[in-house]
Amino acid sequence: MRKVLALFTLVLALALGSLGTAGFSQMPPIKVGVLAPLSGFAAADGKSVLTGIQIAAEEINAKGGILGRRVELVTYDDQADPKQAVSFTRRLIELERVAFIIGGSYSGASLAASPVANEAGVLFMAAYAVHPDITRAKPFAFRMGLLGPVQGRVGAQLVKDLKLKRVAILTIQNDFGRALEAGFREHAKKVGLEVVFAEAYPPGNQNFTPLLTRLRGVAPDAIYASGYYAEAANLVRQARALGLRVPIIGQEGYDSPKFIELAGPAAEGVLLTTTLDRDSRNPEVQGFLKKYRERAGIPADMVAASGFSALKVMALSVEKANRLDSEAVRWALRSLTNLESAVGHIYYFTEDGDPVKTATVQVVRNGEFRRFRNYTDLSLLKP
Amino acid sequence: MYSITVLSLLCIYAIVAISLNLVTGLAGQVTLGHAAFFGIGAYAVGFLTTRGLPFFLAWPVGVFIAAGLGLLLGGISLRLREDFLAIATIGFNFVVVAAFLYLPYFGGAYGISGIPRPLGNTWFFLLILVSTLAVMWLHEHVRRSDLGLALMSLRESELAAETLGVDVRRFKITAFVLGTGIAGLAGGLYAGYIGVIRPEDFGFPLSVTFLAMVAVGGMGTLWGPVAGAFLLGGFAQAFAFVYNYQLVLYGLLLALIMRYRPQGLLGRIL
Amino acid sequence: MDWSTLAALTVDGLAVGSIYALTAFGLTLVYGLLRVLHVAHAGVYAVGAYGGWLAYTLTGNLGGTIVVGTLLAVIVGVFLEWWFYRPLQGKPPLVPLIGSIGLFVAVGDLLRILFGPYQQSFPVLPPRPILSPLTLPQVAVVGSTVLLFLLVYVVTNRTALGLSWKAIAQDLEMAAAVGIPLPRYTRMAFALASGLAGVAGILVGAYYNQIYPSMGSVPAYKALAVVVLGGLGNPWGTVVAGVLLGVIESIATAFLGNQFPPEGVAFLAMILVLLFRPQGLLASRIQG
Amino acid sequence: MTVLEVRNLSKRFGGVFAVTDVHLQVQEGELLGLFGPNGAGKTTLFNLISGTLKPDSGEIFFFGEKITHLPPHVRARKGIARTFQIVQPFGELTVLDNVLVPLAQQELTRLLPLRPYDSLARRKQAMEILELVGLAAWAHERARNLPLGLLKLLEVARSLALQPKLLLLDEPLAGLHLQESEQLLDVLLSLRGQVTMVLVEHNVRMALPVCDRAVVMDAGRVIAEGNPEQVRRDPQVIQAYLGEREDA
Repeated sequence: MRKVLALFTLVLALALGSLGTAGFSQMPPIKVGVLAPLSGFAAADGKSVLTGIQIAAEEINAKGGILGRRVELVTYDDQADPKQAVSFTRRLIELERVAFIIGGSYSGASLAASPVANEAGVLFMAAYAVHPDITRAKPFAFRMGLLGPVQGRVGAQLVKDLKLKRVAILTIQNDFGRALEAGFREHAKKVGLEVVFAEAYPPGNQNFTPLLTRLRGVAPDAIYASGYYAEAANLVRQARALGLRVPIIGQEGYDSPKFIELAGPAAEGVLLTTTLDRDSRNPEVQGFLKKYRERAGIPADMVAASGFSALKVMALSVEKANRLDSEAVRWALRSLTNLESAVGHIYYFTEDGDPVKTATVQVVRNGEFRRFRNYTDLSLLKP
Repeated sequence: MYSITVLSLLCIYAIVAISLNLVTGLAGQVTLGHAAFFGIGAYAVGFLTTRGLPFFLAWPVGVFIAAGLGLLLGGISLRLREDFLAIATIGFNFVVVAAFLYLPYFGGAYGISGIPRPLGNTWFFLLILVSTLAVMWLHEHVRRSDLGLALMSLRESELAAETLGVDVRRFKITAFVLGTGIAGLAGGLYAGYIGVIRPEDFGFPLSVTFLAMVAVGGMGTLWGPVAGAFLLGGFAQAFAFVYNYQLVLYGLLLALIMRYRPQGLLGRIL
Repeated sequence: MDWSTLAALTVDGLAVGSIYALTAFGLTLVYGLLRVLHVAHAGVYAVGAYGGWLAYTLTGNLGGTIVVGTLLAVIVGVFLEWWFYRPLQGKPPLVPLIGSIGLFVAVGDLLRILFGPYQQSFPVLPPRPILSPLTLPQVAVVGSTVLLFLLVYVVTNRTALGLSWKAIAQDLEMAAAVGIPLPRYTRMAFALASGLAGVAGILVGAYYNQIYPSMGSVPAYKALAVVVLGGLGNPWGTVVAGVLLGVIESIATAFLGNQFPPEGVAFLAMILVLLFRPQGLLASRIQG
Repeated sequence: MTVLEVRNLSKRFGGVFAVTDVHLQVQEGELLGLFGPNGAGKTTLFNLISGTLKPDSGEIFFFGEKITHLPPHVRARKGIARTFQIVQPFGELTVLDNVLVPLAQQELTRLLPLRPYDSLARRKQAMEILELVGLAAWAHERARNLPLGLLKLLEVARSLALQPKLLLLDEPLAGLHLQESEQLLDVLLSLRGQVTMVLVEHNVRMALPVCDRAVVMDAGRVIAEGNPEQVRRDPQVIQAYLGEREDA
């Protein structure tokens, strides 16, 4: 019986192997788990991140895969829901036996998934979720994006560097917004900015006119407003319609071609802190931007680039460790230094698994994101 | 572990569905705010255990608070009938979620993460399983008791019930306290299960899901809510292979079942 | 705050409130006739927005946009009445409610599958100032709402249709007994409700320059609150409540911001209204 | 002995007086007929006596005890039972279970009455009552499946299960065929003397002769009172109601 089974397995393996791309060895593919919110309220980001990850997988496979093995993505739709994320993480680990997991979802789902993966000793790489607890005290959990507070700090530094002083804060009322606000306020105090107005608004809010009307009354020098591109587009449009001409500083939530499309002319001149620098001369970035546009038909956003980079960095770490063992890959990842990714120059990963990396400020000019300046100051960027 | 993980969640759902059935199925009080009580149980456990209180002390506290607020909602239910009650419970749900979000102690938008699990995975699953069986037993015991008869009588006709000696007000409140307390119990288990809770995890959509579990399975029965919990709770896992169409199928399932089998899959009532 | 600011906020609130009124009107009309909470109404609203957007991107014609969007919404709404709500008449209200929520979810996700998850821009109404502080979108939204409701008022007060609706809303069995053909009239009510929702969807999409698959989520529950404040099943009460809510929201947000949970406060108010003034906030029934 | 006494009872709905300054006494063992045209306030009066409505003014006494503000379930436990003009069955429950509800009233005073509701003793008691009204064969049928005539019997059966001292019958014969009416009337007459009854009935021709005493209401007021024969001849009554109706 056992012999028959062994023979059967062999035949199956041969059959499957011959189906794969020529050039790959007969080894089975490496399965990579992907969690992304493909339906529900976060579906737009889910689609972006998945596309980014798919491009990375194709790129890796075109270059011979990881350790000579093809990369195969196993994708589940967690709907940005922690409950689904937990079950799907276990499923990826136990049924699909994935080598590692890319978390392409929001903070809530990633917060629920990362301890599960960590406990099972499976590497988890959050592509763009900002909550600090996703990686904190979890040796197997890493992050590709900027931590919320770090990005908030960069925003405050930008205000300072623009030689502006009185700033109004508008925060989206969720963990993303709160993390940014905390970092912004902390650094604002340090560099001597004056917060003259602070308000929060619920996610999905469309009408900003009332808040902006009052904001206009305090005549700030700049507005620091967090939110995702859909909210941001309304915010910016309505601010300009009210005659607010001061600089508006956003962050990576704005980083989508959709922001420019929805906000229209009002988007011009808006600054945002993010990690995808369209004017980078790094071929990694330019190659990704080009491939994404070809594949998706629209320009890439930060979320897609983060997914792309997350898989690329994981692949690199596995290559460096030269085996799939999580412990070995983890140390390989931690030993990566000065890495050029599509989402910034990564100096290194901290003990918690968060990247210390450059941030970029992009400005909307002629309907496109352009580099305004880059931040490379380590004291600012360290978590 | 995967099956235990999924089953744990399904059992927690089953507990909530059964608890909701006590209120809506047996006593006929439609509530669309049950997630709030589930959330209260979860927040109590999350809040207390992350401050060092052992799970088994925090858990009953959650049940107690949930039941206490259930008393309040029960009081509200005395003044409102049917649609008005349903809408008021929606409002109640929003108010509770707003409290989670705005009261400074509950972590605001961050929620509470790093909630410790009191037992190992297997033992914790056993705890959930035993709780589920206990709640199922309780449900059946209530249904066959004078209490159950009183609840069903007020569901069928409040007017007749009260003129036949049933203290309608008291039994409505009893149903709410019992149902919401058990929802709190399930919420406590959920907090330990998931480890991270945020205000939006207990919003109105979850209340809808709970009510849908009861309605799809079959109201007023024991196995109806359990089946509904397993069907709707397990839907995402079962249909993961068509991930792009999961949600639309889910919505259609609800609509089709209500359209062609309004009494629910296992229900006889209607 | 000065008077011009207050005036600007009021205008903003009127625009938002108009949209509430347009959406909630249908909900309350349907409730009055069938005693069901038609949650999928918010899905019809999204369908209208997408229909309008599709027509606009294909033809660039404003009239076509409104006609196509409204028509599509009416078709979907009437279909739901025929296939879903009518057969479930007489069942406990919970049954159509749950199914309606399922339909709402399905419609939203279907839109995502068909048109993608991203927000789409819908630049029909560029935010041009017309007569400061008025802008083109505000004028368009408030103006079309007033026009539509005038039309509806005439229809419901000058024709047999409105009279029959009133009869049905008051006593369904009695209306049937005196020979009012219920299915035809409730179907017409659905057509009107859905048409208004479709227009509301288009107006919202244009007002904020974005439409997206889950755009019905907020009106889905907000309309409920409006309907309650206006007195469940009382259409003109709902219109007043919707406009009022828009203005109050706008002014309250400007003055108080979100220091208190806005939804929490709004729903707390709703519970209190239900408990102490279940007939709605308005003194007497403003039956249309 | 006076079972029920109503003094100066008034109830308004909006601006409309449904019951105005009504006085009424019911003596032990009698069968009192309560008549009057539509909208006379008969059902409102029943609702006030059974407690489902609260009066605006006036008092109600039951065996000398003031019960004006007691909730309906307490009045039920004291022995006031009633049936409804529009039947109110517990539709999803079986006929037997319908009767078991009032039989549970002792247990229901506990905080958590968790004993099984269908103990053998209680089932037996319920079956006896069903025998009495002739519903025994239907005991295990769901109430909603019963025709109207049997539902009216069920209402009586449920009321009897309260072991009432006063039974308020709200148009028990309405909507029934002749045969059903006779069956129900037989049941009621068989209770005569054991239970004090107040009968509201539209079918005056059938009901009036069996009453011991009759009270006639019109527009919320009592306009006549006396034995059936006196009432029948009362000109006010004839004008208000009887004259035209009896010929109809």
